[in-house]
Amino acid sequence: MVPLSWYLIFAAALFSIGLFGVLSRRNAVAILLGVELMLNSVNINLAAFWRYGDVSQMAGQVFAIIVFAVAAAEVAVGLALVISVYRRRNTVVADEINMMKW
Amino acid sequence: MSPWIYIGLFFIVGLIIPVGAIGFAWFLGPRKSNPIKRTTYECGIETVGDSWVQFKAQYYIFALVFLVFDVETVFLFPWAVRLGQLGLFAVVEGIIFILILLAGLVYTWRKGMLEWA
Amino acid sequence: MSFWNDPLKIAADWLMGIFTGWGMPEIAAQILIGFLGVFLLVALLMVLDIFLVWVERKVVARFQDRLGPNRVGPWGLIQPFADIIKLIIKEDTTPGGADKVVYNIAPMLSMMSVLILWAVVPLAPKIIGVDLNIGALYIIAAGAIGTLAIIMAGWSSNNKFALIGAFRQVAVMVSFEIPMLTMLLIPTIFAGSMGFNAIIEAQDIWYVFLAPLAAVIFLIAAIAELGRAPFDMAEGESEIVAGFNIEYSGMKFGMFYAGELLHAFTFGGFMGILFFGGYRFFGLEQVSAFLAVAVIVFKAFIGYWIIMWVKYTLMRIRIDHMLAFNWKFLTPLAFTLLMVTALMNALLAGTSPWIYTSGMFLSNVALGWIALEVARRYSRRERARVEGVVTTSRSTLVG
Amino acid sequence: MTGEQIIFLLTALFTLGSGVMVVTSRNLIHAALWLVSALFGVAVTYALLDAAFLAVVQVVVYIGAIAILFIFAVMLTRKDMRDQGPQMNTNWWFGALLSVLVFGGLFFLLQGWSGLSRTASPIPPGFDSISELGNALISPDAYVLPFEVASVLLVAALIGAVYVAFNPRSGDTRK
Amino acid sequence: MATELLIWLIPLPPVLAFFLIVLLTNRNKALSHTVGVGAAFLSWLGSMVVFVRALGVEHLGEHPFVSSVTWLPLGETTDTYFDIGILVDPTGAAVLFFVAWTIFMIFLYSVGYQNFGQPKGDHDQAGLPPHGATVEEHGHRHRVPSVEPMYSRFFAFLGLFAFGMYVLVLSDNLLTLFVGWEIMGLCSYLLIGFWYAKPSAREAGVKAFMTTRVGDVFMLLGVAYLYSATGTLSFREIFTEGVLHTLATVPSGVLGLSAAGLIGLLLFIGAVGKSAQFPLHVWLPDAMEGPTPVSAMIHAATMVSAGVYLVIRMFPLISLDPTTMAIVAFIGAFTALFSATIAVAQNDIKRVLAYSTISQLGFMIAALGIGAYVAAAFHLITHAFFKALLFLGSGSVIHGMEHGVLHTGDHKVDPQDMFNMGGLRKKMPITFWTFLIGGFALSGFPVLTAGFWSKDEILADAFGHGHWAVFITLAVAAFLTAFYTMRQITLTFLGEPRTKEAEHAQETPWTMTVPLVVLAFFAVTAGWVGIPEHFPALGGLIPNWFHEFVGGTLAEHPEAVEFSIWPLLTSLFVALGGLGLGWLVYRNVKTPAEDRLQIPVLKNKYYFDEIYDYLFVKPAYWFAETVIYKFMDQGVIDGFLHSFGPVTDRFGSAIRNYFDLPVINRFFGDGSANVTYWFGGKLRVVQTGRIQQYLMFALVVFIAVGAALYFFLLA
Repeated sequence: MVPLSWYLIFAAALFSIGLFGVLSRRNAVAILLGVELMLNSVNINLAAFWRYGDVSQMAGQVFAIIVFAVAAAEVAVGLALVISVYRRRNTVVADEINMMKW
Repeated sequence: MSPWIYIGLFFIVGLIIPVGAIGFAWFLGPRKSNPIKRTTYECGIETVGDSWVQFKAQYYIFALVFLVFDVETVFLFPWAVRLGQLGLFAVVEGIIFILILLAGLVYTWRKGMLEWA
Repeated sequence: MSFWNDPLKIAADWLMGIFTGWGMPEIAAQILIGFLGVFLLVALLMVLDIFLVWVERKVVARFQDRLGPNRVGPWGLIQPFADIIKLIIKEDTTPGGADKVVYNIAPMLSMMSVLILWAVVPLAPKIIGVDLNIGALYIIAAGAIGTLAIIMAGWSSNNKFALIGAFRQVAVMVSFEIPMLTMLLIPTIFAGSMGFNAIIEAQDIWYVFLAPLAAVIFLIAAIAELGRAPFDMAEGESEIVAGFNIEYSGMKFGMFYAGELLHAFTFGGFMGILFFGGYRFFGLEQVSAFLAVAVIVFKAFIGYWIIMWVKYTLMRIRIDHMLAFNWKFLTPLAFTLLMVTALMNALLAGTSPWIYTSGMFLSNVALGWIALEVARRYSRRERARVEGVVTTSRSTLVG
Repeated sequence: MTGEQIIFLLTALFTLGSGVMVVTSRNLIHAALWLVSALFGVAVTYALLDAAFLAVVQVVVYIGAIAILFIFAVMLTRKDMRDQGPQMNTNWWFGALLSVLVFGGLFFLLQGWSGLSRTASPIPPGFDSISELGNALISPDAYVLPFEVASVLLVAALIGAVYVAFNPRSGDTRK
Repeated sequence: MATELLIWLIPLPPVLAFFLIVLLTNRNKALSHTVGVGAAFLSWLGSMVVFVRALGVEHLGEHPFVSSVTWLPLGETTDTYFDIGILVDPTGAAVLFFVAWTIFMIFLYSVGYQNFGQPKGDHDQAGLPPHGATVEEHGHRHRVPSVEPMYSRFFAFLGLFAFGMYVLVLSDNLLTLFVGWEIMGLCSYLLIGFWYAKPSAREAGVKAFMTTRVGDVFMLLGVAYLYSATGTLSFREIFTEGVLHTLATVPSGVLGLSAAGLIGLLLFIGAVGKSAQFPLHVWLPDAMEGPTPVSAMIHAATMVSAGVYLVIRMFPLISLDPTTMAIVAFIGAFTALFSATIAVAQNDIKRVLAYSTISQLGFMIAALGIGAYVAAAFHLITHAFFKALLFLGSGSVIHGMEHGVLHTGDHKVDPQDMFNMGGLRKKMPITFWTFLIGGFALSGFPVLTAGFWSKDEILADAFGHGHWAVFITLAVAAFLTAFYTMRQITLTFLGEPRTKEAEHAQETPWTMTVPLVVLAFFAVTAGWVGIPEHFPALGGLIPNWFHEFVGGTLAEHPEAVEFSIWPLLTSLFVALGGLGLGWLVYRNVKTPAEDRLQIPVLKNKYYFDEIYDYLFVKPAYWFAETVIYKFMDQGVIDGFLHSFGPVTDRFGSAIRNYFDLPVINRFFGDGSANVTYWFGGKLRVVQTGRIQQYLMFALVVFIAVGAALYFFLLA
């Protein structure tokens, strides 16, 4: 039987990898890819806590499904923003999207 | 034993068969490649420019609408499974859910985003 | 329990005895047996696939008033094997500039996405890979992998036409996935489960009688999902040469081609399972598991034949019409049908099967009729708008 | 080490490896495809956790929809970033440092937690998680509000995305 | 309908109106105001029914109307929830009464104030006050007021605001109270900056928002502390013997206060922000940039009352710690006097009222600080009526003056400057009489007006409990109040018109005058419910009902103070004396130059804006400009390399110049500037506009704070 800690550490590692992507990639689309990884790691935790807690309490799974919806919304809007910026400024480099500086 | 083992086996076998077939063909077939053979085939004449053409935004729109509906339908599956036991109230909930969903479709439609051209 | 009723169990027990007799640990033996079973099923499918090539060519020939393959073997039965040998010994070229890894993975994924579908197909009451309680969603998930394979193939070929073909194909596939998902919900509502075995068990009355409209919509969506005519966007020869697989040749092309045929056959099977009672046929499935398998294969062939019939009868629709048809007609209709079904299901709960069935049937027919009427009105108006000039000139002539 | 543990470790390694490739691939399409494989690994993890529904939904939503959307989006924002130029910003080392710190911090916190060595009790026989999920989603004393709000959220996302990306006022929608 | 259910429903119509107007009816002005006023009417009706039913309940204090539902599940156990609920106890009922009346009246008044029914302006645009329209009638053109361009939006905001206030008043716990509190904060921002194209209005909105935010942060801290200390935010659960006792005895570790004292103090700071008490009073006068109904609503009747209401609500908690009570009393008394002195020197008719409001709120806070719970509640209610009346009256005056301005066409004349008015009593009789009543109530004109009774009660309490300092301060403030009120009335209404505009002023439409009359009625009668029992002649004619009723809220029924003639005499003297002096001094004043009280220090409100500007705003700008802004585009390494050379160079020249130049010159001349420059160079990466770097900073702070919290709190 796999102990709970394995799942949690696995999720933490995946989260950190995603975080690295978010912090370090130049391309805005790649940043969103990193965000996806982070969201997934959260979902692993939710599912693991569901399984290792009281199975008849569906909160973990329900939350995970809500996270799916949130992830979908995030991707839809995030990519739309990237495309919008690309069409106006012809760039997808996050560093160059700094109009909101002030 | 978990039924997922069998699903895993199907994945493995499902990969082994095509890999085997392609590998077998690769093993038996001749390998006399040259640059002419490896040129891109379009419609017979030399290809012009990059293959990475600019796509129209409509592809993204359709994928977007699909994504939203896909996720929403996923929500509906547990609903449908329990529908028989839960009576009219659950039905109304689901119908509200679907109507909200269709409102998004109508918006996109009215905005003219579902037009291809 | 006899071999005729549950052959898998008997065979598994027998093999188990042998393997453990060799000193193998039980769990390893179980996995090995599972592997052998899966392998056997997949191998049979591949053979069936080869046979399907022959069927397809024969049928299309008949539709087009030709003979089809008739030289190699009796009725040309050996022809597909000859084809396969050709494919095997053909040179395996990879276009320059292609992304080699992705390019080579794509056909495998395409084939795999079809083969794994069979994990949840119940061939007989006890002959099923996995009786997953989410079977209906599983086939969508497998379809998602197929979609991905197409986009990988198109992108990695480094060919404009392949890329455009892949994009169009994917746009159509994902679009039609929505009505398909929605129609999968309807048997789910009736059966109260997503598992295929449960759906079949619940079909004392075939669901096609409960929801004929759902069956029709599912068929249309399935054809589009398969990428067959009239929705064969990938093969718009006149526009994009041959779609996403233009650069593929040899066995890799063979994988796409065989995948497509098997996919169509599989969806014929799904039609049979979801709407025509699966392996059930007037108690025949109780007699022997083998009869049940025969029933479902027969139903799958009928489904496959219908798909072929549509394919060779209708011409290809333009992509914009295809998408407009889906988003502006099929999807709203599908969701309306879902709502109506859910509502009727709640309202008619507890009534006698006859009332339930006729109520469902009539609501389906009525909804279908209303939808067609709306569409007809709309297209009349549209036609009048487009041909407005002509109409007015004619009326002036009359006047 | 049991078979389940071996499968878990393989899956985790596969997923993490794919994750690393996602954030380091130069080619964005490759990154997206690596994302697919990482997400597939996550789906396998769900299967290991007996969350069948989540596993399949993961494949349907992420591989079937989100990955496609990513690939389309990359195709729509072409030429800019392809393979040339650095893919990491100037402070990438700092990002890496922070990520390691976050992981270290999480690891440290987890270590101190008492519930860590918890093991799962077997799923009770006759327990149908889909059915339970359906109950939870639609019974009024559970999660019916999130259920409805989710649809509002998604519709809002749809409308927002359509508006943001393709506002007719922002110019030619085709280019 | 069950009373509890009715109470639940009271806040709903305004918020529904908000959504209806915003989403559906915003194109149609008539429909929008029908929806808005209708919603206010429904809430008013519900409130009145609840109020009447509350009167009918014996011992409402022990058996208030309560109802609650679970809202947010907390933690692992299934039975802990944040609840949302309603509570109407005697105080709540009394507050609900005046809130419902004033809100409804203000809604009605807004219809007239925003010129409904007038033509569209010639060159009006959204975000600016309407400029007037030209109409042709009987062959000649004349100018009339034009309708507000964002008419519907105004009613939507008012609706949301009313929702916030009702939520706040009816809530049975601090969390939902805070929600209503913040909704009002948002609405005040939106409404003060309603004419957002006016820079002054915009800045006033931001100022109000930011200043109250300072208080709100403290309040939230207080709420959090309270929750962590008691595990509940529900009033009824907090105000039990056991909980209060624990809170009073547990030390907080800050300033030697008990937990109750610290919580009370933090909550009080929130109230200071909301009720514009010293030192967070600066936003309220500026907030007069908003439309006048807004000033009446936010800055007289409801929102600023919210702060006092919070203190009244939390009185059992706050009163536990004498130190906190002393601070409260001091702040209140000081504010009362301090802003009364400022009010004396203001010329803008609304600003006078603004400072007067601050001052009167100070009275209430001071009353609470000395433990005069009932007196504070009483004054809160009477004040709400007469101050709303005064604001609406001043709006009516301004409206009349604007009419005159449109007539003469001289847009340079400020229609709010009292020195441009005079003699309006003949032009606007209804406004004059109602304003007079309001003014007299504010001054505490004996016997007749509500203000007299409530203010007298505060003074009597201060006297009776021996708080001499508070008593004297408040007496002086009351004197000044009467004085500036009379000054205002004299300058505005009495004498002869000082400008042509004032000559052409006109009475306002019925939608504006009806609310004035209604509120005037209450400004007189609201006081009669609280006449002390031993008052000469009148005492005992009407029982001191208010004291019984509201006092019943507290667990220990407060004793009415011993009647004494001295505070009464003081009241009489300060009210009549102030009024008389005001009239005598300003009878003949024609121009600001003749006004001897235009002392710069008062005129400039003790330079508080300037002080704050110097203390907080300038440093912030300096930090942003010098430290952060100037070095936008380079990375840390780059910056270091670039500054390395200059710094070495500077170091060298510093050694050289050490012998040449005086130490002072070098230090103050080059050195400090360069150090600043160099220092800024190090820090400039903070603001780059790059999302990822922001994220990194956020994470660094998060990790640092998280680690610190972990080690200090858990480990």
